[in-house]
Amino acid sequence: MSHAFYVYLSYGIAGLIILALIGWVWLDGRARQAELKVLEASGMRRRSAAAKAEGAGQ
Amino acid sequence: MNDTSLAISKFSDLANPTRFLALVARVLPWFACLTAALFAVGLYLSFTTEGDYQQGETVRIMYVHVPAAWLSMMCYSVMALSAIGTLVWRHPLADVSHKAAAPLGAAFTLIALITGSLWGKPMWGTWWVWDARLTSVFVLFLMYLGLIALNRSMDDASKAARVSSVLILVGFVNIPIIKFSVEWWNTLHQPASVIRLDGPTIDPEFLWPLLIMAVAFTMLFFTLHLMAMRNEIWRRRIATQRRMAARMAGREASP
Amino acid sequence: MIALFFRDLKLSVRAGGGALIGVLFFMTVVAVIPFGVGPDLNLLSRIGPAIVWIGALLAALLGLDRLFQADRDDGSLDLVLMQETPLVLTVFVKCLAHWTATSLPLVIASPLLGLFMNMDEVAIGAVMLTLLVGSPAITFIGAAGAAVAVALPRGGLLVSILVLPLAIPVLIFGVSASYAAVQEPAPFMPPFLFLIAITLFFAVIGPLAAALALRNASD
Amino acid sequence: MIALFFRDLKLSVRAGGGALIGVLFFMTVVAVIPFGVGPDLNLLSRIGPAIVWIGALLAALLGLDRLFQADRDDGSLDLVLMQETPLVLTVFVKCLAHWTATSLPLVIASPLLGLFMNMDEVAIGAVMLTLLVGSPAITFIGAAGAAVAVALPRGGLLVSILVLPLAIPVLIFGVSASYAAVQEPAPFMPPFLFLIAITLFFAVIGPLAAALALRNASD
Amino acid sequence: MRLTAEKLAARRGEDLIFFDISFELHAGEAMVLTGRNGSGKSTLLRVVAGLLRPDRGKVEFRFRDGEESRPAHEVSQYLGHRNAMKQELTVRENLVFWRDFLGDAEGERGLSVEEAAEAVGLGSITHLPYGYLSAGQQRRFAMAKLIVAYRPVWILDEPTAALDTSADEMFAGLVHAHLARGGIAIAATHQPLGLRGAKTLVMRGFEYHEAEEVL
Amino acid sequence: MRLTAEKLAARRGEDLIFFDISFELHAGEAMVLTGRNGSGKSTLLRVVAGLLRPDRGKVEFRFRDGEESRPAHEVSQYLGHRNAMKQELTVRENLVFWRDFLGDAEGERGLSVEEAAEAVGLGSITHLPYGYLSAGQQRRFAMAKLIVAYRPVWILDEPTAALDTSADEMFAGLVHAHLARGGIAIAATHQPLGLRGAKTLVMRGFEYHEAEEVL
Ligand code: HEM
Ligand SMILES: Nc1ncnc2c1ncn2[C@@H]1O[C@H](COP(=O)(O)OP(=O)(O)OP(=O)(O)O)[C@@H](O)[C@H]1O
Ligand SMILES: Nc1ncnc2c1ncn2[C@@H]1O[C@H](COP(=O)(O)OP(=O)(O)OP(=O)(O)O)[C@@H](O)[C@H]1O
Ligand SMILES: [Mg+2]
Ligand SMILES: [Mg+2]
Repeated sequence: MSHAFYVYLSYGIAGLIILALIGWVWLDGRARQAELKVLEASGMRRRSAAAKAEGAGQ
Repeated sequence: MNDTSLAISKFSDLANPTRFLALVARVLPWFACLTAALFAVGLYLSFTTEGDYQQGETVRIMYVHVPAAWLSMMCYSVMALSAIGTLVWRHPLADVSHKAAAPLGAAFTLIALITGSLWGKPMWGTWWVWDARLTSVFVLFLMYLGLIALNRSMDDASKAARVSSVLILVGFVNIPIIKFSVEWWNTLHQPASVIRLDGPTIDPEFLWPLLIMAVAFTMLFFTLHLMAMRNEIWRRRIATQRRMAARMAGREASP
Repeated sequence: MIALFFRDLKLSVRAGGGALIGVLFFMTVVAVIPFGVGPDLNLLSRIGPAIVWIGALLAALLGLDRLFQADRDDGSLDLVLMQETPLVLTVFVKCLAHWTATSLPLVIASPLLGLFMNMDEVAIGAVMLTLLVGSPAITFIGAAGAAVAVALPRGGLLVSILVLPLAIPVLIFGVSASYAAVQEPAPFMPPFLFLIAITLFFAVIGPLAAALALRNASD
Repeated sequence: MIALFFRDLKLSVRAGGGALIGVLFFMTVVAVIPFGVGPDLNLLSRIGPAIVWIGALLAALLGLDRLFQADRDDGSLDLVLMQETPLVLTVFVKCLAHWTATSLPLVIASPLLGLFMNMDEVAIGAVMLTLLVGSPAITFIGAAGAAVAVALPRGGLLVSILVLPLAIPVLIFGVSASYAAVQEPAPFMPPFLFLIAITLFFAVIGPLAAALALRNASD
Repeated sequence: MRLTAEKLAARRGEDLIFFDISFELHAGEAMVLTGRNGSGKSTLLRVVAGLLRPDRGKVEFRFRDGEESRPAHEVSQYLGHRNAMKQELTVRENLVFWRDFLGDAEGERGLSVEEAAEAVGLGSITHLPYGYLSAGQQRRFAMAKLIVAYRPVWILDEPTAALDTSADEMFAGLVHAHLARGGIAIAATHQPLGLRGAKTLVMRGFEYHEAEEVL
Repeated sequence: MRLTAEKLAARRGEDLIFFDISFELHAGEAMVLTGRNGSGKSTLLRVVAGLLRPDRGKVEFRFRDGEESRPAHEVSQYLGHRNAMKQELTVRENLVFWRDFLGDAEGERGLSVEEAAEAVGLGSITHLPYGYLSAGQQRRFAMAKLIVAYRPVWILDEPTAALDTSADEMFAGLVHAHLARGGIAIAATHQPLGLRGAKTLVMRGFEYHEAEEVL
């Protein structure tokens, strides 16, 4: 096989792995942000409730 | 009084990661742009420079292989530094840092392994030999995977961080072995020609694209590392908030 | 029963870190070999099948001895013993779960390792096939040993005398079938069929013996 | 400390059958290899030292993951962690006991296996000597892995994966010293001294890392 | 429906622990075993649960008015000194496993995992790994196991060890509900369990005497 | 000689279990920890025993009139939920091991194994393997461990779980003898321990209050 084949294959595979890596980190971040939003939407109420409960406990 | 001191200390606990998140948000776009630009220049150079008289076209594999190989070791060093941070200062950011770096390191090691064997086929006539350099890199790859597996199999994040930092530090012996394997054992693999005490011995024709690609890879690593750390911090916040919610629900149910 | 299967699977995956672990383990073992025998590719490809089989045996041994001990220590074994479902079946299912969690990944990963060991395609196929067929036998034998370990607080010695010698025939037929597939004069089928027979035999005997030991063990 | 040594020794002999299972596994490995390389006695004796070393390395893994887990499960580890005696020393003594119970028998059995592999006297002596000197290093590295396993509910394969890569240098120097003793040009001393150095190095690093991990894993 | 033990004797190793123990329990009855340490309470319970072979005598469970007889251990749930739950799994996974593995006795319905967790007063933490719970919380969930898979006979070995006072009441409530449904319960204990109308059997090593019903 | 805990706070996983707990115990004093299940008793004891790092605060042991200070865990014996004895060894082997391994605190003498076995009321069975004992007998021998190797501070987590009533008295006797000798004891419990003049600390999860000396 020609040398060019090896060159392009290695660039290709390296590119693929890097793209997969970037994609994974990116998507992971998106998913976490979405979860955080959901929690924030319901979480504000909980946190204040928690503070109240603690305040009442003292 | 108790309440306020608790609140403040908890706030300062969060302060570091919070400040870190703000910082990341600020620098990340710049890092990303810089990385892209460096890759553009690096790739352009690596395809336009002359081939080697000995190795012909395949020398271009070097521009991917060598930076990836360097990064695989640098990433481990970053993890080792973070591990010290975890064990000595017990800094939560250090925990996050080495946990986030492990998959990145594994990926770069994989690239070095694959491009290396793709280079080996035309140069040495075989995909793989069990020589010291190649095997020690393979061992590095296994160690990355082992650390990932270890981290995944414990769900107390801070304990997992502390325990795996011990292993990271013990495993650090492998890095000098990789670096100097070509000198300690005579192997098929190229001896170092760039990073050496008496200056690079490589032709500047190849040096420039190599260096630019190396910087590009390094920037890529740091960009991804920052992003992965940010993800990890978010993940922990979510877990904490969920647990808090569950606890409070329990409190209300059974007063 | 299905619940038991999945619980055991979950336990070994959760605690050990997943199916990845088996493959990783195997790769580590194989990576160690060339350091010993040297990078001679020819030699490597010759001992390849033997190494892969030894790796499988080792993987089965690591953790197998705790198959019932873990359940005894937390009291689950008592509840399991009280069930109406025949105990043999329960033991069989536990063996299957253990095999799925530790040996199956090895079977699946074996082609990869064959490549590392520079084996040719036929040899790789043969090793994979023999592993698939033969490795359950090791698990079943091991289960009997594990049950004895629970039964006798000081049964440790007995276990090793019981399990390994019984496992050797499996190993030998597995390895020789793999070689027969590659080396010309030797026929592949006879040792392979023998391997199947051994596995079937132990699939019955192993759980039976284990169930018997467990019944007499409980106190 | 001496009390700890003898208790651990007693436990592994009484409960685990430690010594025997290691030796049996060792013999199994050595028995299976000839099937791979065929009846070529010359070749066998050539790869003999390597096989014996690999067998010893793998056998050392059996049971290693439970080194601290057993103590954790019954609460002894808590008391041990509270002591004034430096934890490193305690770990060191535990390692010694484990080595005596499992690796020493291997060292003693190795000449027998050397005969199986058709090795000559010098080679057998060299293998035995290198094993004696090198195998403690494996135990010490293993202790670090075992300490990590305390944080895990179950150790098993994961521990071996973490330990094996680190054990590779031991294997390399052990094997090359054994070969050097037989093959003329190569000098025996340098790799042998290196092996000693590695063992000493790990005798310090291993218990240190294990102590560190134990301190951090306890909860 | 009744559980009968006839002239039971049992050995541990070579030593005779007790002999000639008989009792009979009808639907809705409970029995409390007491006695000093090492007097054989756990041994008796393990015999009833079928985990130890009695040296002499037998334990039987008859239902449909004595027509049908089954070995007692097949219709029992046993809660021993140890909780039979896996540290590595979450509480829910543990409970779901036991529900699926044990199944319900014919024609009966155990509670759902959530209801059972509510019943032991820990409704909100079924998602935690079992190993993360305190000793008392672990014991409570081990009790929840009793109600996710229904069995007419409960065999309980020091059920309230590690429980706080509010949990003691919770436990008594569980047992009373079980008895009201026609169940049977045997419990070994050192502390008062607060069971109304339970029989008492005092283990004395080689002797025994069956006390009258106490409050 | 005194044990001081200052503003302790501890986490389990990520969750804060308690904070701002302080107490001081002088030679001859005992403290009883109570509170509902999961309120953090065991966690506090593990912090005092040095097995868990406190999130904030510190525990210290001062003696020779405050001149010398040592980390508390080095002068303590800890008896947790688990007994720290090996099933495979006999009782005597177990006890001898702990005596040799732990050693005595300076200038003090623990009892011999036989005397200790007598003291917990089980003098005649030290030759049995530990795994052959009943739950209560195992717990008693775990206590015998406390007196074969003398340490001034005893940290006890539900010491009387599984003990019968006569053993409860035996236990109270042991602790009183220890206190009379100038020792210190901290015990978590759900049952009355019968300790005269012990302080009480009620764990409330996030709050706490230190009650007066109770009988
Ligand atoms: C799978 C196989 C291979 C692996 C794992 C591997 C690994 C590595 C590593 C870790 C480095 C960095 C070393 C350092 O910084 O000192 C490196 C550098 C290098 N490799 Fe490879 N390599 C492989 C195959 C090859 C092949 C086939 C060639 C070419 C014939 C090659 C040529 C080079 C060159 C020229 C360098 C740069 C050395 C320097 O200037 O410092 N490698 N490789
Ligand atoms: N290993 C652990 N990891 C995470 N959380 C834990 C762990 N152990 C206990 N916890 C949590 O810490 C809290 C306090 O537990 P702790 O064992 O201190 O309670 P306790 O007062 O001793 O209760 P009990 O009376 O039931 O023994 C509990 O809510 C429990 O869920
Ligand atoms: N596995 C065993 N092998 C041999 N003897 C045993 C075993 N388990 C218990 N024994 C012995 O049997 C006797 C009765 O034990 P058992 O556990 O039934 O007592 P118990 O009444 O439950 O006591 P406790 O209140 O302490 O739980 C004890 O004297 C004990 O030594
Ligand atoms: Mg009992
Ligand atoms: Mg507790």
